[in-house]
Amino acid sequence: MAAAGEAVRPLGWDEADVELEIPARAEYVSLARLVVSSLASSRRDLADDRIDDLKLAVSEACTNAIEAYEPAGEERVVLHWRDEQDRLEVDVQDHGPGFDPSTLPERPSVADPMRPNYERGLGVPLMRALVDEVEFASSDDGTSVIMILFCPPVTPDGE
Amino acid sequence: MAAAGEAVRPLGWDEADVELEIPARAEYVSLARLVVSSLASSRRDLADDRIDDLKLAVSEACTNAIEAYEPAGEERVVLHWRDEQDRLEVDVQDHGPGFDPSTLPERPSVADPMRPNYERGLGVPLMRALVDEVEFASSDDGTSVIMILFCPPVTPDGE
Amino acid sequence: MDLGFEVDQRGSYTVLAVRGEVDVYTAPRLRERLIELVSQGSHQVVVDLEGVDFLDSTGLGVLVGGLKRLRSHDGDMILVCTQPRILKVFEITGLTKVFSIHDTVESATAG
Amino acid sequence: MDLGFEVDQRGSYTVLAVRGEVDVYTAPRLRERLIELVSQGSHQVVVDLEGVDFLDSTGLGVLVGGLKRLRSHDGDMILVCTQPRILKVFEITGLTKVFSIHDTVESATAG
Ligand SMILES: Nc1ncnc2c1ncn2[C@@H]1O[C@H](COP(=O)(O)OP(=O)(O)O)[C@@H](O)[C@H]1O
Ligand SMILES: Nc1ncnc2c1ncn2[C@@H]1O[C@H](COP(=O)(O)OP(=O)(O)O)[C@@H](O)[C@H]1O
Repeated sequence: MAAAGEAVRPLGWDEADVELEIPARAEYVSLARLVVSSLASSRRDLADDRIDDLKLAVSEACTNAIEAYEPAGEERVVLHWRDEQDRLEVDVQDHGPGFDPSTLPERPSVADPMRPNYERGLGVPLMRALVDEVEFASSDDGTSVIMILFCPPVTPDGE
Repeated sequence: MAAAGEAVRPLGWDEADVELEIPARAEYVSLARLVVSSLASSRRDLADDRIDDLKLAVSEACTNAIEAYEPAGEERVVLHWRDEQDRLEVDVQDHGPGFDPSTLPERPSVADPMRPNYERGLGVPLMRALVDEVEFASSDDGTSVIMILFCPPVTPDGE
Repeated sequence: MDLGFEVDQRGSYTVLAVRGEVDVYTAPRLRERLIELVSQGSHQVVVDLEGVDFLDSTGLGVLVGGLKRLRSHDGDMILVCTQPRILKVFEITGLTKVFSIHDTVESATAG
Repeated sequence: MDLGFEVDQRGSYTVLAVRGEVDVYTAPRLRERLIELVSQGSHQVVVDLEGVDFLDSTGLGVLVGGLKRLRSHDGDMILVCTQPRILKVFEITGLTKVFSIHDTVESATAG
Protein backbone atom coordinates (compact mmCIF):
# COMPACT_ATOMS: atom_id res chain seq x y z
CA MET A 1 0.00 0.00 0.00
CA ALA A 2 1.12 3.53 -0.69
CA ALA A 3 2.12 5.59 2.33
CA ALA A 4 -0.53 8.15 1.49
CA GLY A 5 -3.37 5.77 2.23
CA GLU A 6 -5.86 8.57 2.16
CA ALA A 7 -6.71 8.84 -1.51
CA VAL A 8 -6.80 12.56 -2.14
CA ARG A 9 -6.16 11.93 -5.79
CA PRO A 10 -9.14 10.54 -7.65
CA LEU A 11 -8.83 6.98 -8.80
CA GLY A 12 -9.96 6.66 -12.38
CA TRP A 13 -10.40 8.63 -15.54
CA ASP A 14 -14.16 9.00 -15.63
CA GLU A 15 -14.68 9.36 -11.96
CA ALA A 16 -12.13 12.10 -11.71
CA ASP A 17 -13.43 14.16 -14.56
CA VAL A 18 -14.48 17.65 -13.51
CA GLU A 19 -16.27 19.85 -15.99
CA LEU A 20 -16.65 23.59 -15.80
CA GLU A 21 -18.76 25.45 -18.31
CA ILE A 22 -18.52 29.23 -18.33
CA PRO A 23 -19.93 32.03 -20.44
CA ALA A 24 -17.41 33.14 -23.10
CA ARG A 25 -16.63 36.35 -21.27
CA ALA A 26 -13.37 37.75 -19.99
CA GLU A 27 -14.54 38.00 -16.37
CA TYR A 28 -14.90 34.21 -16.10
CA VAL A 29 -11.30 33.32 -16.92
CA SER A 30 -10.30 33.88 -13.31
CA LEU A 31 -12.85 31.24 -12.27
CA ALA A 32 -11.24 28.72 -14.61
CA ARG A 33 -7.86 29.51 -13.03
CA LEU A 34 -9.28 29.12 -9.55
CA VAL A 35 -10.78 25.72 -10.34
CA VAL A 36 -7.62 24.45 -11.99
CA SER A 37 -5.32 25.60 -9.22
CA SER A 38 -7.60 24.18 -6.56
CA LEU A 39 -7.77 20.79 -8.29
CA ALA A 40 -4.05 20.78 -8.96
CA SER A 41 -3.24 21.62 -5.32
CA SER A 42 -5.26 18.66 -4.09
CA ARG A 43 -2.86 16.43 -5.99
CA ARG A 44 -0.03 16.35 -3.53
CA ASP A 45 2.52 15.41 -6.18
CA LEU A 46 2.60 18.76 -7.96
CA ALA A 47 5.04 21.50 -6.95
CA ASP A 48 3.69 25.03 -6.65
CA ASP A 49 5.54 26.27 -9.72
CA ARG A 50 4.04 23.50 -11.84
CA ILE A 51 0.60 24.48 -10.61
CA ASP A 52 1.34 28.08 -11.60
CA ASP A 53 2.47 26.91 -15.04
CA LEU A 54 -0.70 24.92 -15.61
CA LYS A 55 -2.85 27.75 -14.33
CA LEU A 56 -1.30 30.20 -16.77
CA ALA A 57 -1.52 27.78 -19.71
CA VAL A 58 -5.20 27.12 -19.01
CA SER A 59 -5.83 30.82 -18.63
CA GLU A 60 -4.27 31.47 -22.04
CA ALA A 61 -6.40 28.75 -23.61
CA CYS A 62 -9.57 30.21 -22.08
CA THR A 63 -8.62 33.70 -23.24
CA ASN A 64 -8.16 32.46 -26.80
CA ALA A 65 -11.43 30.53 -26.65
CA ILE A 66 -13.27 33.66 -25.55
CA GLU A 67 -11.56 35.87 -28.13
CA ALA A 68 -12.45 33.36 -30.84
CA TYR A 69 -16.08 34.35 -30.34
CA GLU A 70 -15.61 38.11 -30.69
CA PRO A 71 -17.98 39.82 -30.70
CA ALA A 72 -19.08 37.79 -27.70
CA GLY A 73 -22.66 36.64 -27.46
CA GLU A 74 -24.08 33.82 -25.44
CA GLU A 75 -21.36 31.39 -26.31
CA ARG A 76 -19.79 29.04 -23.83
CA VAL A 77 -16.35 27.71 -23.02
CA VAL A 78 -16.04 24.26 -21.52
CA LEU A 79 -13.12 23.08 -19.45
CA HIS A 80 -12.48 19.45 -18.58
CA TRP A 81 -10.12 18.29 -15.90
CA ARG A 82 -8.96 14.69 -15.85
CA ASP A 83 -6.76 13.15 -13.23
CA GLU A 84 -4.71 10.08 -13.81
CA GLN A 85 -1.97 8.48 -11.78
CA ASP A 86 0.86 9.71 -13.96
CA ARG A 87 -0.59 12.81 -15.56
CA LEU A 88 -3.27 15.36 -15.57
CA GLU A 89 -5.07 16.67 -18.56
CA VAL A 90 -7.06 19.82 -19.04
CA ASP A 91 -8.91 20.61 -22.19
CA VAL A 92 -10.57 23.85 -23.13
CA GLN A 93 -13.22 23.80 -25.83
CA ASP A 94 -14.97 26.48 -27.79
CA HIS A 95 -17.27 26.49 -30.79
CA GLY A 96 -15.63 29.47 -32.44
CA PRO A 97 -14.41 29.62 -36.05
CA GLY A 98 -11.34 27.47 -35.47
CA PHE A 99 -7.84 28.15 -36.81
CA ASP A 100 -4.86 26.39 -38.26
CA PRO A 101 -2.39 25.78 -35.44
CA SER A 102 0.33 24.69 -37.88
CA THR A 103 0.68 28.30 -39.02
CA LEU A 104 1.74 29.35 -35.54
CA PRO A 105 5.40 29.33 -34.50
CA GLU A 106 6.41 26.22 -32.58
CA ARG A 107 8.46 28.03 -29.95
CA PRO A 108 8.70 31.60 -28.78
CA SER A 109 11.34 33.30 -30.91
CA VAL A 110 13.17 34.74 -27.96
CA ALA A 111 16.02 36.12 -30.02
CA ASP A 112 13.80 37.89 -32.52
CA PRO A 113 14.94 41.52 -32.66
CA MET A 114 11.39 42.51 -33.60
CA ARG A 115 10.06 41.11 -30.33
CA PRO A 116 9.31 44.57 -28.90
CA ASN A 117 6.73 44.97 -31.63
CA TYR A 118 4.85 41.88 -30.56
CA GLU A 119 1.93 42.87 -28.47
CA ARG A 120 0.06 39.73 -29.38
CA GLY A 121 0.85 36.16 -30.30
CA LEU A 122 2.43 35.36 -26.95
CA GLY A 123 -0.32 33.05 -25.71
CA VAL A 124 0.32 29.90 -27.71
CA PRO A 125 4.11 30.04 -27.25
CA LEU A 126 3.55 30.41 -23.51
CA MET A 127 1.21 27.42 -23.43
CA ARG A 128 3.73 25.33 -25.34
CA ALA A 129 6.52 26.26 -22.96
CA LEU A 130 4.54 25.87 -19.74
CA VAL A 131 3.04 22.40 -19.97
CA ASP A 132 4.51 19.10 -21.10
CA GLU A 133 2.21 18.64 -24.05
CA VAL A 134 -0.25 20.86 -25.90
CA GLU A 135 -2.46 19.60 -28.64
CA PHE A 136 -4.79 21.72 -30.76
CA ALA A 137 -7.75 20.11 -32.45
CA SER A 138 -9.44 22.75 -34.53
CA SER A 139 -12.10 22.72 -37.22
CA ASP A 140 -14.95 24.87 -38.51
CA ASP A 141 -16.87 23.64 -35.53
CA GLY A 142 -14.48 25.00 -32.96
CA THR A 143 -11.28 24.34 -31.12
CA SER A 144 -10.18 22.02 -28.39
CA VAL A 145 -6.88 22.63 -26.67
CA ILE A 146 -5.55 19.71 -24.64
CA MET A 147 -2.83 20.43 -22.11
CA ILE A 148 -0.99 17.68 -20.30
CA LEU A 149 1.30 17.70 -17.28
CA PHE A 150 3.14 14.48 -16.53
CA CYS A 151 3.45 13.64 -12.88
CA PRO A 152 6.33 11.28 -12.27
CA PRO A 153 5.23 8.62 -9.78
CA VAL A 154 6.37 9.29 -6.25
CA THR A 155 7.82 6.05 -4.90
CA PRO A 156 6.20 5.56 -1.53
CA ASP A 157 8.41 4.54 1.39
CA GLY A 158 8.48 0.84 2.08
CA GLU A 159 7.72 -0.35 -1.41
CA MET B 1 -26.54 54.60 -16.95
CA ALA B 2 -25.61 52.89 -13.73
CA ALA B 3 -22.55 54.22 -11.92
CA ALA B 4 -20.86 50.86 -12.14
CA GLY B 5 -20.57 51.02 -15.92
CA GLU B 6 -18.20 48.13 -15.90
CA ALA B 7 -20.55 45.17 -15.93
CA VAL B 8 -19.07 42.78 -13.43
CA ARG B 9 -22.41 41.12 -13.06
CA PRO B 10 -23.45 39.04 -16.02
CA LEU B 11 -26.33 40.42 -18.01
CA GLY B 12 -28.78 37.67 -18.76
CA TRP B 13 -29.97 34.33 -17.58
CA ASP B 14 -28.42 32.04 -20.16
CA GLU B 15 -25.24 33.93 -20.64
CA ALA B 16 -24.54 33.97 -16.96
CA ASP B 17 -25.12 30.33 -16.34
CA VAL B 18 -22.06 28.56 -14.96
CA GLU B 19 -22.10 24.80 -14.69
CA LEU B 20 -19.82 22.69 -12.55
CA GLU B 21 -19.92 18.92 -12.76
CA ILE B 22 -18.02 16.99 -10.12
CA PRO B 23 -17.59 13.36 -9.20
CA ALA B 24 -19.94 12.37 -6.38
CA ARG B 25 -17.14 12.23 -3.84
CA ALA B 26 -16.67 14.05 -0.58
CA GLU B 27 -13.36 15.63 -1.58
CA TYR B 28 -15.03 17.67 -4.33
CA VAL B 29 -17.50 19.53 -2.12
CA SER B 30 -14.84 22.11 -1.28
CA LEU B 31 -14.49 22.86 -5.00
CA ALA B 32 -18.22 23.57 -5.25
CA ARG B 33 -17.89 25.96 -2.30
CA LEU B 34 -14.92 27.67 -3.89
CA VAL B 35 -16.76 28.21 -7.18
CA VAL B 36 -19.88 29.52 -5.48
CA SER B 37 -18.05 31.92 -3.22
CA SER B 38 -15.92 33.20 -6.08
CA LEU B 39 -18.98 33.82 -8.26
CA ALA B 40 -20.90 35.38 -5.41
CA SER B 41 -18.00 37.72 -4.54
CA SER B 42 -17.86 39.05 -8.09
CA ARG B 43 -21.41 40.30 -7.58
CA ARG B 44 -20.65 43.44 -5.68
CA ASP B 45 -24.13 43.59 -4.16
CA LEU B 46 -23.74 40.68 -1.77
CA ALA B 47 -22.43 41.14 1.76
CA ASP B 48 -19.82 38.70 3.02
CA ASP B 49 -22.17 37.03 5.47
CA ARG B 50 -24.69 36.35 2.69
CA ILE B 51 -21.94 34.78 0.64
CA ASP B 52 -21.04 32.59 3.62
CA ASP B 53 -24.70 31.59 3.98
CA LEU B 54 -24.99 30.61 0.34
CA LYS B 55 -21.69 28.74 0.45
CA LEU B 56 -22.83 26.67 3.41
CA ALA B 57 -26.26 25.97 1.90
CA VAL B 58 -24.68 24.80 -1.37
CA SER B 59 -22.19 22.72 0.54
CA GLU B 60 -25.02 20.98 2.40
CA ALA B 61 -26.86 20.30 -0.86
CA CYS B 62 -23.71 18.80 -2.41
CA THR B 63 -23.10 16.67 0.65
CA ASN B 64 -26.63 15.27 0.48
CA ALA B 65 -26.31 14.67 -3.26
CA ILE B 66 -23.11 12.70 -2.71
CA GLU B 67 -24.53 10.77 0.23
CA ALA B 68 -27.58 9.88 -1.85
CA TYR B 69 -25.29 7.73 -3.99
CA GLU B 70 -23.74 5.73 -1.14
CA PRO B 71 -21.91 3.52 -1.85
CA ALA B 72 -20.32 5.98 -4.24
CA GLY B 73 -19.42 4.84 -7.70
CA GLU B 74 -18.85 6.91 -10.75
CA GLU B 75 -21.84 9.12 -10.23
CA ARG B 76 -21.80 12.85 -10.75
CA VAL B 77 -23.20 15.91 -9.08
CA VAL B 78 -24.02 18.94 -11.21
CA LEU B 79 -24.19 22.48 -9.93
CA HIS B 80 -25.72 25.36 -11.87
CA TRP B 81 -25.18 28.99 -11.06
CA ARG B 82 -27.50 31.59 -12.52
CA ASP B 83 -27.16 35.30 -12.07
CA GLU B 84 -30.01 37.70 -12.49
CA GLN B 85 -30.35 41.36 -11.60
CA ASP B 86 -32.42 40.77 -8.49
CA ARG B 87 -31.43 37.29 -7.44
CA LEU B 88 -29.08 34.46 -7.82
CA GLU B 89 -29.97 30.83 -8.09
CA VAL B 90 -27.90 27.75 -7.50
CA ASP B 91 -29.16 24.29 -8.14
CA VAL B 92 -27.53 21.04 -7.21
CA GLN B 93 -28.60 17.90 -9.04
CA ASP B 94 -27.99 14.25 -8.46
CA HIS B 95 -29.38 11.05 -9.93
CA GLY B 96 -29.66 9.27 -6.63
CA PRO B 97 -32.77 7.48 -5.33
CA GLY B 98 -34.63 10.67 -4.47
CA PHE B 99 -36.59 11.29 -1.27
CA ASP B 100 -39.76 12.90 -0.03
CA PRO B 101 -38.89 16.38 1.21
CA SER B 102 -42.35 16.83 2.76
CA THR B 103 -41.42 14.33 5.46
CA LEU B 104 -38.62 16.59 6.66
CA PRO B 105 -39.24 19.23 9.35
CA GLU B 106 -39.85 22.70 7.95
CA ARG B 107 -37.67 24.51 10.46
CA PRO B 108 -34.97 23.46 12.83
CA SER B 109 -36.64 22.58 16.10
CA VAL B 110 -34.32 24.70 18.18
CA ALA B 111 -36.21 24.15 21.41
CA ASP B 112 -36.36 20.39 21.10
CA PRO B 113 -34.94 18.94 24.33
CA MET B 114 -33.79 15.88 22.40
CA ARG B 115 -31.59 18.04 20.20
CA PRO B 116 -28.36 16.67 21.74
CA ASN B 117 -29.22 13.33 20.26
CA TYR B 118 -29.36 14.69 16.74
CA GLU B 119 -26.15 13.92 15.00
CA ARG B 120 -27.84 14.05 11.63
CA GLY B 121 -30.71 15.81 9.97
CA LEU B 122 -29.20 19.26 10.39
CA GLY B 123 -28.44 19.85 6.71
CA VAL B 124 -31.89 20.60 5.30
CA PRO B 125 -32.89 22.86 8.23
CA LEU B 126 -29.65 24.78 7.75
CA MET B 127 -30.30 25.20 4.03
CA ARG B 128 -33.81 26.45 4.73
CA ALA B 129 -32.57 28.99 7.25
CA LEU B 130 -29.59 30.22 5.24
CA VAL B 131 -31.04 31.14 1.86
CA ASP B 132 -34.21 32.99 0.94
CA GLU B 133 -35.82 30.08 -0.87
CA VAL B 134 -35.11 26.37 -1.14
CA GLU B 135 -37.02 24.10 -3.40
CA PHE B 136 -36.61 20.34 -3.62
CA ALA B 137 -37.63 18.53 -6.77
CA SER B 138 -37.15 14.85 -6.16
CA SER B 139 -38.21 11.71 -7.98
CA ASP B 140 -36.96 8.17 -8.62
CA ASP B 141 -34.63 9.74 -11.11
CA GLY B 142 -32.85 11.93 -8.61
CA THR B 143 -33.04 15.21 -6.80
CA SER B 144 -32.62 18.82 -7.69
CA VAL B 145 -32.25 21.39 -4.93
CA ILE B 146 -32.77 24.98 -5.98
CA MET B 147 -31.50 27.68 -3.66
CA ILE B 148 -32.29 31.34 -4.21
CA LEU B 149 -30.85 34.51 -2.70
CA PHE B 150 -32.69 37.73 -3.46
CA CYS B 151 -30.48 40.72 -4.09
CA PRO B 152 -32.33 43.99 -3.50
CA PRO B 153 -31.43 46.42 -6.26
CA VAL B 154 -28.80 48.96 -5.32
CA THR B 155 -29.98 52.36 -6.53
CA PRO B 156 -27.04 53.87 -8.37
CA ASP B 157 -26.10 57.47 -7.67
CA GLY B 158 -27.48 59.96 -10.13
CA GLU B 159 -30.52 58.03 -11.19
CA MET C 1 -7.90 20.32 1.90
CA ASP C 2 -6.30 19.78 5.26
CA LEU C 3 -7.66 19.80 8.72
CA GLY C 4 -5.08 20.63 11.37
CA PHE C 5 -5.14 19.61 15.02
CA GLU C 6 -3.21 20.65 18.08
CA VAL C 7 -3.66 19.04 21.46
CA ASP C 8 -2.73 20.76 24.69
CA GLN C 9 -3.32 19.70 28.31
CA ARG C 10 -4.45 22.48 30.65
CA GLY C 11 -4.99 21.15 34.16
CA SER C 12 -7.88 18.72 33.92
CA TYR C 13 -8.86 19.97 30.45
CA THR C 14 -7.64 18.65 27.15
CA VAL C 15 -7.72 21.41 24.55
CA LEU C 16 -8.14 20.33 20.94
CA ALA C 17 -7.51 23.24 18.57
CA VAL C 18 -8.89 22.65 15.09
CA ARG C 19 -7.70 24.48 11.99
CA GLY C 20 -9.21 24.44 8.48
CA GLU C 21 -12.53 23.47 6.97
CA VAL C 22 -14.75 20.89 8.64
CA ASP C 23 -17.00 19.30 6.06
CA VAL C 24 -18.17 15.89 4.84
CA TYR C 25 -14.64 15.13 3.64
CA THR C 26 -12.68 16.20 6.70
CA ALA C 27 -15.18 15.65 9.53
CA PRO C 28 -14.25 11.94 9.89
CA ARG C 29 -10.76 13.05 10.95
CA LEU C 30 -12.25 15.25 13.67
CA ARG C 31 -14.41 12.34 14.80
CA GLU C 32 -11.35 10.07 15.02
CA ARG C 33 -9.45 12.65 17.03
CA LEU C 34 -12.28 13.02 19.51
CA ILE C 35 -12.69 9.26 19.90
CA GLU C 36 -8.94 8.96 20.42
CA LEU C 37 -8.96 11.58 23.16
CA VAL C 38 -11.83 9.91 24.99
CA SER C 39 -10.23 6.50 24.75
CA GLN C 40 -7.00 7.99 26.15
CA GLY C 41 -8.95 9.12 29.20
CA SER C 42 -9.55 12.79 28.34
CA HIS C 43 -13.08 13.42 29.55
CA GLN C 44 -13.04 17.21 29.88
CA VAL C 45 -12.45 18.35 26.35
CA VAL C 46 -12.28 21.91 25.05
CA VAL C 47 -12.62 22.15 21.28
CA ASP C 48 -11.14 25.42 20.08
CA LEU C 49 -12.86 26.40 16.82
CA GLU C 50 -11.16 29.77 16.39
CA GLY C 51 -9.03 28.42 13.55
CA VAL C 52 -11.97 26.88 11.69
CA ASP C 53 -12.89 28.62 8.42
CA PHE C 54 -15.91 26.53 7.61
CA LEU C 55 -18.15 24.19 9.59
CA ASP C 56 -21.10 22.33 8.13
CA SER C 57 -23.78 20.00 9.47
CA THR C 58 -21.43 17.02 9.27
CA GLY C 59 -19.04 18.88 11.56
CA LEU C 60 -21.87 19.75 13.92
CA GLY C 61 -22.91 16.11 13.97
CA VAL C 62 -19.38 15.05 14.92
CA LEU C 63 -19.31 17.57 17.75
CA VAL C 64 -22.71 16.40 19.01
CA GLY C 65 -21.48 12.80 18.80
CA GLY C 66 -18.36 13.73 20.75
CA LEU C 67 -20.40 15.50 23.41
CA LYS C 68 -22.61 12.42 23.86
CA ARG C 69 -19.60 10.16 24.11
CA LEU C 70 -17.98 12.41 26.71
CA ARG C 71 -21.16 12.72 28.75
CA SER C 72 -21.48 8.94 28.82
CA HIS C 73 -18.09 9.03 30.59
CA ASP C 74 -19.34 11.76 32.95
CA GLY C 75 -17.25 14.19 30.98
CA ASP C 76 -18.09 17.29 28.99
CA MET C 77 -17.22 19.19 25.83
CA ILE C 78 -16.79 22.94 25.88
CA LEU C 79 -16.40 24.94 22.69
CA VAL C 80 -14.36 28.06 22.06
CA CYS C 81 -15.78 30.19 19.27
CA THR C 82 -16.17 33.91 18.61
CA GLN C 83 -16.46 33.93 14.82
CA PRO C 84 -19.94 35.11 13.84
CA ARG C 85 -20.20 32.86 10.78
CA ILE C 86 -19.41 29.75 12.84
CA LEU C 87 -21.58 30.80 15.80
CA LYS C 88 -24.44 31.33 13.38
CA VAL C 89 -24.45 27.64 12.46
CA PHE C 90 -24.83 26.69 16.13
CA GLU C 91 -27.58 29.24 16.56
CA ILE C 92 -29.65 28.15 13.56
CA THR C 93 -29.53 24.53 14.63
CA GLY C 94 -30.32 25.29 18.27
CA LEU C 95 -26.99 23.86 19.38
CA THR C 96 -26.06 26.97 21.37
CA LYS C 97 -28.46 25.48 23.92
CA VAL C 98 -26.59 22.20 23.95
CA PHE C 99 -22.97 23.28 24.03
CA SER C 100 -21.41 25.73 26.39
CA ILE C 101 -19.53 28.11 24.11
CA HIS C 102 -16.76 30.35 25.41
CA ASP C 103 -14.84 33.28 24.00
CA THR C 104 -11.37 32.09 24.98
CA VAL C 105 -9.59 28.89 25.92
CA GLU C 106 -8.74 30.58 29.22
CA SER C 107 -12.36 31.09 30.12
CA ALA C 108 -13.30 27.61 28.88
CA THR C 109 -10.71 25.98 31.14
CA ALA C 110 -11.33 28.24 34.13
CA GLY C 111 -14.20 26.16 35.54
CA MET D 1 -11.45 40.61 -9.51
CA ASP D 2 -9.80 43.93 -8.88
CA LEU D 3 -6.67 45.47 -10.17
CA GLY D 4 -5.21 48.12 -7.89
CA PHE D 5 -2.95 50.99 -8.87
CA GLU D 6 -0.81 53.45 -6.97
CA VAL D 7 1.06 56.27 -8.63
CA ASP D 8 4.07 57.93 -7.06
CA GLN D 9 6.46 60.51 -8.49
CA ARG D 10 10.14 59.92 -7.72
CA GLY D 11 12.28 62.63 -9.28
CA SER D 12 11.90 62.27 -13.02
CA TYR D 13 10.32 58.82 -12.66
CA THR D 14 6.65 58.05 -12.33
CA VAL D 15 6.20 54.83 -10.41
CA LEU D 16 3.04 52.85 -11.14
CA ALA D 17 2.57 50.07 -8.59
CA VAL D 18 0.14 47.39 -9.74
CA ARG D 19 -1.70 45.02 -7.42
CA GLY D 20 -3.80 41.98 -8.32
CA GLU D 21 -4.22 39.74 -11.33
CA VAL D 22 -3.48 41.04 -14.81
CA ASP D 23 -5.43 39.02 -17.35
CA VAL D 24 -7.73 39.47 -20.33
CA TYR D 25 -10.38 40.98 -18.07
CA THR D 26 -8.23 43.43 -16.13
CA ALA D 27 -5.44 44.25 -18.61
CA PRO D 28 -7.50 46.98 -20.33
CA ARG D 29 -7.44 48.93 -17.06
CA LEU D 30 -3.64 48.70 -16.97
CA ARG D 31 -3.50 49.89 -20.59
CA GLU D 32 -5.71 52.89 -19.76
CA ARG D 33 -3.54 53.78 -16.81
CA LEU D 34 -0.38 53.69 -18.91
CA ILE D 35 -1.94 55.77 -21.68
CA GLU D 36 -3.12 58.26 -19.08
CA LEU D 37 0.36 58.60 -17.60
CA VAL D 38 1.94 59.18 -21.00
CA SER D 39 -0.67 61.74 -21.97
CA GLN D 40 -0.04 63.54 -18.68
CA GLY D 41 3.60 63.86 -19.66
CA SER D 42 5.14 61.00 -17.68
CA HIS D 43 7.73 59.55 -20.03
CA GLN D 44 9.98 57.75 -17.58
CA VAL D 45 7.70 55.13 -16.11
CA VAL D 46 8.56 52.45 -13.58
CA VAL D 47 5.96 49.69 -13.39
CA ASP D 48 6.23 47.93 -10.05
CA LEU D 49 4.93 44.36 -10.47
CA GLU D 50 5.77 43.15 -6.96
CA GLY D 51 2.08 43.17 -5.98
CA VAL D 52 0.99 41.26 -9.07
CA ASP D 53 -0.21 37.70 -8.38
CA PHE D 54 -0.83 36.70 -11.96
CA LEU D 55 0.29 38.04 -15.33
CA ASP D 56 -0.71 36.54 -18.65
CA SER D 57 0.09 37.25 -22.29
CA THR D 58 -2.54 39.99 -22.44
CA GLY D 59 -0.73 41.74 -19.61
CA LEU D 60 2.60 41.29 -21.37
CA GLY D 61 1.08 42.76 -24.52
CA VAL D 62 -0.10 45.81 -22.61
CA LEU D 63 3.36 46.32 -21.14
CA VAL D 64 4.99 45.98 -24.58
CA GLY D 65 2.45 48.44 -25.97
CA GLY D 66 3.23 50.87 -23.16
CA LEU D 67 6.95 50.55 -23.77
CA LYS D 68 6.49 51.34 -27.46
CA ARG D 69 4.34 54.33 -26.66
CA LEU D 70 6.89 55.67 -24.19
CA ARG D 71 9.79 55.13 -26.57
CA SER D 72 7.95 57.07 -29.25
CA HIS D 73 8.06 59.94 -26.76
CA ASP D 74 11.79 59.31 -26.12
CA GLY D 75 10.77 57.83 -22.82
CA ASP D 76 11.26 54.41 -21.29
CA MET D 77 9.55 51.80 -19.16
CA ILE D 78 11.43 50.02 -16.40
CA LEU D 79 9.94 47.07 -14.55
CA VAL D 80 10.36 46.06 -10.93
CA CYS D 81 9.91 42.34 -10.42
CA THR D 82 11.55 39.69 -8.26
CA GLN D 83 8.79 37.06 -8.15
CA PRO D 84 10.01 33.92 -9.93
CA ARG D 85 6.60 33.03 -11.34
CA ILE D 86 6.19 36.46 -12.91
CA LEU D 87 9.80 36.65 -14.13
CA LYS D 88 9.34 33.26 -15.75
CA VAL D 89 6.68 34.67 -18.08
CA PHE D 90 9.08 37.36 -19.28
CA GLU D 91 11.81 34.79 -19.75
CA ILE D 92 9.75 32.33 -21.79
CA THR D 93 8.59 35.07 -24.12
CA GLY D 94 12.04 36.59 -24.51
CA LEU D 95 10.87 39.85 -23.00
CA THR D 96 13.68 39.95 -20.45
CA LYS D 97 15.73 41.14 -23.45
CA VAL D 98 13.28 43.94 -24.16
CA PHE D 99 12.56 45.33 -20.71
CA SER D 100 15.04 46.36 -18.12
CA ILE D 101 13.89 44.59 -14.98
CA HIS D 102 15.02 45.71 -11.55
CA ASP D 103 14.79 44.22 -8.07
CA THR D 104 13.61 47.36 -6.31
CA VAL D 105 11.93 50.65 -7.10
CA GLU D 106 15.02 52.33 -5.61
CA SER D 107 17.33 50.71 -8.11
CA ALA D 108 14.88 51.30 -10.98
CA THR D 109 14.74 55.03 -10.24
CA ALA D 110 18.45 55.40 -9.48
CA GLY D 111 19.43 55.92 -13.14
N1 LIG E 1 -9.44 28.79 -29.64
C1 LIG E 1 -9.07 29.47 -30.75
N2 LIG E 1 -9.96 29.71 -31.74
C2 LIG E 1 -9.62 30.41 -32.85
N3 LIG E 1 -8.37 30.88 -33.06
C3 LIG E 1 -7.43 30.68 -32.12
C4 LIG E 1 -7.72 29.98 -30.92
N4 LIG E 1 -6.60 29.93 -30.18
C5 LIG E 1 -5.65 30.57 -30.87
N5 LIG E 1 -6.14 31.04 -32.04
C6 LIG E 1 -5.43 31.79 -33.08
O1 LIG E 1 -4.05 31.75 -32.80
C7 LIG E 1 -3.54 33.08 -32.71
C8 LIG E 1 -2.40 33.15 -31.73
O2 LIG E 1 -2.87 33.01 -30.41
P1 LIG E 1 -1.99 33.52 -29.21
O3 LIG E 1 -0.61 33.02 -29.36
O4 LIG E 1 -2.68 33.18 -27.96
O5 LIG E 1 -1.93 35.10 -29.39
P2 LIG E 1 -3.08 36.18 -29.42
O6 LIG E 1 -4.29 35.57 -28.79
O7 LIG E 1 -2.49 37.30 -28.61
O8 LIG E 1 -3.25 36.54 -30.86
C9 LIG E 1 -4.71 33.93 -32.35
O9 LIG E 1 -4.56 35.25 -32.75
C10 LIG E 1 -5.85 33.23 -33.09
O10 LIG E 1 -5.87 33.65 -34.44
N1 LIG F 1 -30.23 14.76 -2.64
C1 LIG F 1 -30.85 13.87 -1.84
N2 LIG F 1 -31.14 12.62 -2.29
C2 LIG F 1 -31.77 11.72 -1.48
N3 LIG F 1 -32.11 11.97 -0.21
C3 LIG F 1 -31.87 13.20 0.30
C4 LIG F 1 -31.22 14.21 -0.48
N4 LIG F 1 -31.12 15.32 0.27
C5 LIG F 1 -31.64 15.01 1.48
N5 LIG F 1 -32.10 13.74 1.49
C6 LIG F 1 -32.77 13.04 2.62
O1 LIG F 1 -33.09 13.97 3.60
C7 LIG F 1 -32.52 13.58 4.85
C8 LIG F 1 -32.17 14.80 5.68
O2 LIG F 1 -31.07 15.46 5.13
P1 LIG F 1 -30.20 16.43 6.04
O3 LIG F 1 -31.12 17.34 6.77
O4 LIG F 1 -29.17 17.06 5.19
O5 LIG F 1 -29.54 15.51 7.13
P2 LIG F 1 -28.53 14.29 6.96
O6 LIG F 1 -27.94 14.37 5.58
O7 LIG F 1 -27.56 14.50 8.05
O8 LIG F 1 -29.36 13.05 7.17
C9 LIG F 1 -31.35 12.72 4.47
O9 LIG F 1 -31.00 11.83 5.48
C10 LIG F 1 -31.85 12.01 3.24
O10 LIG F 1 -32.63 10.90 3.58
